[in-house]
Amino acid sequence: MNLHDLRVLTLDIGVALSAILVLLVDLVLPAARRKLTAPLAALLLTAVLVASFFVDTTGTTAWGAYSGSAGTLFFQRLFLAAGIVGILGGMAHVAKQTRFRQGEYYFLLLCSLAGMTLLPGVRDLILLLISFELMGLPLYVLAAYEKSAGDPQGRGARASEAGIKLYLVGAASTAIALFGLSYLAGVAGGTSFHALQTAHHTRLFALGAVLVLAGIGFKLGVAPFHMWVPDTYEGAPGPFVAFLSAAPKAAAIAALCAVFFTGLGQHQADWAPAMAGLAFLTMFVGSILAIPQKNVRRLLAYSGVAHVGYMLLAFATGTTDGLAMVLFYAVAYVATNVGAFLVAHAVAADSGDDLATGLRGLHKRSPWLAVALLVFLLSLAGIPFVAGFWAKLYVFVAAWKVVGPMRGFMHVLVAVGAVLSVVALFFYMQLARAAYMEDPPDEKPVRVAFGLRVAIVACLVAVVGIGAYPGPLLEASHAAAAKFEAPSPRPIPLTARWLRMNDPSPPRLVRGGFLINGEHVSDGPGMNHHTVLGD
Amino acid sequence: MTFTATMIVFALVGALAFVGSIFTVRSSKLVHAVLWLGVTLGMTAILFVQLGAPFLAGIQLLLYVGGVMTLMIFGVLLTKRDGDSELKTEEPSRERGALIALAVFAVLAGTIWLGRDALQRTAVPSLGTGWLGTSLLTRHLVAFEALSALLLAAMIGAIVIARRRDPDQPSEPKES
Amino acid sequence: MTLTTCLILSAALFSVGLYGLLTRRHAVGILLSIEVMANAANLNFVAFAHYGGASWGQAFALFVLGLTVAEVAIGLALVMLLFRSHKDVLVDLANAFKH
Amino acid sequence: MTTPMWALIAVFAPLASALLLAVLAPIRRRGGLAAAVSITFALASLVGAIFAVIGTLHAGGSDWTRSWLASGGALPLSVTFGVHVDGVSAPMLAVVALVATCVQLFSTGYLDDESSASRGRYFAYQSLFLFSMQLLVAAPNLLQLFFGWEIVGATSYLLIGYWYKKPSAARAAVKAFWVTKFADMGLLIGLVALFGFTGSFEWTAQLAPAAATAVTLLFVLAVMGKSAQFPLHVWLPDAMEGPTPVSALLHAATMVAAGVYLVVRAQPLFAQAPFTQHFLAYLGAGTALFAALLALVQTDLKRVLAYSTCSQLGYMLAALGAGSAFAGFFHLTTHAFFKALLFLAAGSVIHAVGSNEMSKMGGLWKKMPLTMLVFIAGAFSLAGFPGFAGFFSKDLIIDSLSEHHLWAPYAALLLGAFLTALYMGRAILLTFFGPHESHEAEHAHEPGWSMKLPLIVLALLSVGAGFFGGDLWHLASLTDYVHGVYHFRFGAVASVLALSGFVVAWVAWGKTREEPALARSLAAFANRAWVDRLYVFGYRAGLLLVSDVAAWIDRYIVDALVNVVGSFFLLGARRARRLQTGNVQDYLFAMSLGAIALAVWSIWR
Repeated sequence: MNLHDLRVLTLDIGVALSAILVLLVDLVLPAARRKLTAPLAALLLTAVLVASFFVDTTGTTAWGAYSGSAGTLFFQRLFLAAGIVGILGGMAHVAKQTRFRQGEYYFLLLCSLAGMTLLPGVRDLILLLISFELMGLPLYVLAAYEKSAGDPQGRGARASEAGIKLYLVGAASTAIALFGLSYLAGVAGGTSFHALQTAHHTRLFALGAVLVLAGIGFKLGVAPFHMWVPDTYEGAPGPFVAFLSAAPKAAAIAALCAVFFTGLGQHQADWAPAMAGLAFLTMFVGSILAIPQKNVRRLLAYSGVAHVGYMLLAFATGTTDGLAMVLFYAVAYVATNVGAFLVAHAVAADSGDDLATGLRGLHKRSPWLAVALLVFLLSLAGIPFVAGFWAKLYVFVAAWKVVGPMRGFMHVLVAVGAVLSVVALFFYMQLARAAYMEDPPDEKPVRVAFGLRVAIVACLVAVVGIGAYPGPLLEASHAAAAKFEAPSPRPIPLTARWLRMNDPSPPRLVRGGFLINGEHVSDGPGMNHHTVLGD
Repeated sequence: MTFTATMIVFALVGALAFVGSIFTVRSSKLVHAVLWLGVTLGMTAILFVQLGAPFLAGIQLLLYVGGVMTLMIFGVLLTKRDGDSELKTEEPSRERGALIALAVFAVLAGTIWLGRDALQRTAVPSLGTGWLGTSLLTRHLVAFEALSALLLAAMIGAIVIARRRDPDQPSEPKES
Repeated sequence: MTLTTCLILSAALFSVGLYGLLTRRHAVGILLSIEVMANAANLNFVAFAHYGGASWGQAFALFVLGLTVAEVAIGLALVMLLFRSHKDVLVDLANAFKH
Repeated sequence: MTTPMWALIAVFAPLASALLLAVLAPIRRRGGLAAAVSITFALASLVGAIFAVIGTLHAGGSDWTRSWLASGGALPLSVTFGVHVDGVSAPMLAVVALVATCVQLFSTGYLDDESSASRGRYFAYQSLFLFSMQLLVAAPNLLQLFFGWEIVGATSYLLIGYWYKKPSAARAAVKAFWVTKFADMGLLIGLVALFGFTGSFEWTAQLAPAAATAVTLLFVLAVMGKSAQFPLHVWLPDAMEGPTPVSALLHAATMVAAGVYLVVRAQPLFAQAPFTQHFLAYLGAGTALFAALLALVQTDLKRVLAYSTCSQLGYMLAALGAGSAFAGFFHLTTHAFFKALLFLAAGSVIHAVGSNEMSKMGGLWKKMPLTMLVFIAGAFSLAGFPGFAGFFSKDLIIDSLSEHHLWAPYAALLLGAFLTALYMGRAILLTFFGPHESHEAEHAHEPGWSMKLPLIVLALLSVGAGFFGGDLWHLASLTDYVHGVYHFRFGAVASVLALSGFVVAWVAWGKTREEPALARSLAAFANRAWVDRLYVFGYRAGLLLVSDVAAWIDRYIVDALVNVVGSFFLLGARRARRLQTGNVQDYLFAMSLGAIALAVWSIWR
């Protein structure tokens, strides 16, 4: 691996180093200065984000296990932005509630981000598993971050419960996905995506694929793997939920793109119908169950579930166009959802009330915060001129244009999606009504910390900007989606096939490549050595 | 069909692993369950040896039976309440669980059995531990590094949430 | 001993683990069940490797072992936390979000 | 300045006003100033629209569009944004701006009891509404039209619910929102389908016959909601809870007209779908007759006008269904004038009497002679009294139906014309003649000039606009959408019907305020025919909604349907919520079940 290879991983390494740096700085800082770790973390991430515009990260590295492209960059920038906004939004809360554990908080957040930035580029199942867990494990800890001793009703108790639920369901889904991975890799005869692309199609392979889908579906909050979502969102620390509800979901979308689009693109018939079915169920469950919710966070949790359903709808098309719409939707969703959660958090942090009643009369207390909330709600509901409208329209258009056996079903799904988006309006309007048409309990303006304010404004700018001029983002998502396309099916290289059948002597590592039965396989970019090691 | 020694060992060890797993999930005393898990993992290690992965078997014994199980026993003992040795599962959930488990087994085994022709592969001698090491430093290097980050994060995360009081915190913890 | 028998054995182990996952009320018990499931996956990996001819399966299993250790560490820490806040580790009693 | 530039002013002047009022709170909080700003910009919009009309008269239509999105990728999703000025959109811009200006001017007097902050809010909404309506009218493609359509819906929600502290107003706003929103779904799916079939959002697209039928039927769903056609008309009578000027603007002249306007615009698409056109003709004629019957038995003056609006929109859609776009469009413009006039005049009466009920009015002709005069002018125009504006446009519609041999709708519309004269005669007699029925009616007086001026302007237009039909016809040049050219055959039959309607009204209500036997038996018949079925239905659904038998039965039926659908979702949600027990093992159970189902489905598919 030469320097050229490392360049591909610049952003990932940057995030990981930032994590370590934050931890080290936290060690040397005196207790009173601990709150400086937050701006430091945000600054480091900003530096990485800026670097992403100057460093060329396209290319394949680690013997084909990782591949950087415009597609990975698209996601990585999204994660970095979400991370920065998440840190800024949570600064005040973390400094107040967990004063003595701030450095670790940001360290874990950055570790999770490092896992996310790896995900879109993975081209190997082992790396996929590890980066998925690198993303997930710190989140379990962060969900339970607000601990308290002995009070079973307190905030800490709820956080611990949120954490253990997230953990148990998460670990179980990891085990299920792991089992699926074993079938996938086993039938394909290798862990590289190239092996998946060329694998013979068997039932066991399809079984593995849907088990992996179930595992990723858990992180994504796809029904029926969504049940942890509202509980965790309700119990975990407020600003962390804003991050949790957006970035890991986008990362899970990235994983879906990598595994199912790049890796299993040739086996679309295996997963596309299942994905469409899940899309239907998820849209339906999310929209309907949001109706009776009184707690703002739970309501937004279910609405998030519904939005994942829309993304899956576009994903199930299996076309590059559909994927582009998924990417577009993901960006719109992250900006909108983080914003909505942050507003809800800002109000709840002020009044200590997570119920929708807490938003009452927000218009009179803090008109700008109310406007921000309204814009986010409109975007979530898919009303024109904000990001959410384009996202939904594009998803519907992509789904409508599907050709092939799924065409009729997709048309039905578009109709169902349209109906459900009207149902969804119901609960968004409830929040808007509370904020605009009811009288506030008191006229005191809501106190919003500086970092939180910056974060909300950033989300607002993104939502309105995308709504007013979606062109550039649309082009970027098209360009990114094209990079996830699986290469056209190629026969398994001779060397690999031969190696799999009868292997008299193990290949020997020699200078600049490998020696297999006297045949030298070069270290240059090509398929051969991947298959030697991976397949 | 002739019974070779390998097959007999496989059958015995496999049966033991299975029985161990049953007791792991059914044993009413949690400490016993942990020990039964040890049996399962140990038997799996023997299977690993049979399947040409002795190195992995060693790791399994060291890491699991040595480390994880000790941790688990600590976990059980530290969270023990008085008079809480009996941990009965509720009846309805037991039936429900059994039903699901059987269904899953039926689906998995059915799929394997239906596709058994494609699984007719001959055993190939392992490429050896050196080969494993090479792959860790080449193709799986990034994953290896990510795993080390993951272990660090897990360690710090576990410490952060498990410790009773944070350093620098006033002696009597009063958190909100 | 063929690949098929190995796979069926691991499927059985996996199902038993799933049973435990659904019936254990003690959080540590659930952790144990998850270990059984992960172990089953590992058996698959090694078996496929043995009958496939390449080493990827062993590498995968090695990574899974490392991963499981991390998971158990976090899991036990969370169990301790739950115990401390609820004085209990029966997961169905930790139920503040019943709606 | 080119024509499109004037149109741009017409569209964006109200937006500037809305933004100004939204951002500059000091202006908004001072109600009078906010009104001045809003009216000034509405006037600017009117001036822009008039110049756009003049430009179109001289040089024909033209476009100003900018590419908003030019998407890469295989999906050719390119969207333009701008204004499309032609003989249809330019006059429509002018009509909307004119009515909006009149209504805003009227509102300054009507809302003088409100606090100035809340008046500021009202004018901000009004400006936003005008912008969205103009955006819709000037849209160069269906996507932009959809944008305008959605914002119009949202602002109408705000305006209907202006008195949000009044529970009935809040309920009405919610109901209007839901019913129209449900219908809007049709437009969204239709748009997606249109794009899926043709790759563009143009209304001149060519489609396969089946696709054209499907897309246009989806559009018709949206039209039914927006233009209050049976059975989605339920929201319109309730929406009368808003301030009366709002009713005049939204529920008479502009917003409800959006549905008709959509059909006029998308006429090239509808022309490819004969089935949809037939459906539209029958739907429109049916609603026209049905709503006219209901208007006859209302006691609330605004509700009479509301049902009359449903009825008149039915006329327009029937004409469009017959393929005569011009007849529909012409009636759209004249109706905008006289219905706005009627609502504003009614508003003037309501402002003076303090009640919507006609039983509280009576004998007002002495106290409010001007209001009476303009109201009668509007009523004559609406009823199609010979020489008034409505006469020309309505006869053209009836004529076009006979031209296309749609005899059942033709008969329905003729009967409707008689009923229109009847119920308007009744409203005039009950409101302005006979004895004073309340203390307030005795002491009523004419409103101030800010309210009189719009009334006079609109009255002049209601009387005279019909004579410009020929000019509008040349300007709109909608002949290419219809087969053959229509003559203004002044329908003697229709005139006779209208006159006899007034005569019958005089006979029935001229001497007494008692409901005559005819009307009573009509109401009683309608009640008896539906009551039994309603009880069975209500019992079965477990929703015993029937509490007030005197209330209107049709609304119960459709209300019940709305409620059943609503409670279906609510009940379903409640039941499903029970799964969310908070117990982690239940979650794991659901997960495993899902995984099994998924596995089985993908393997043994």
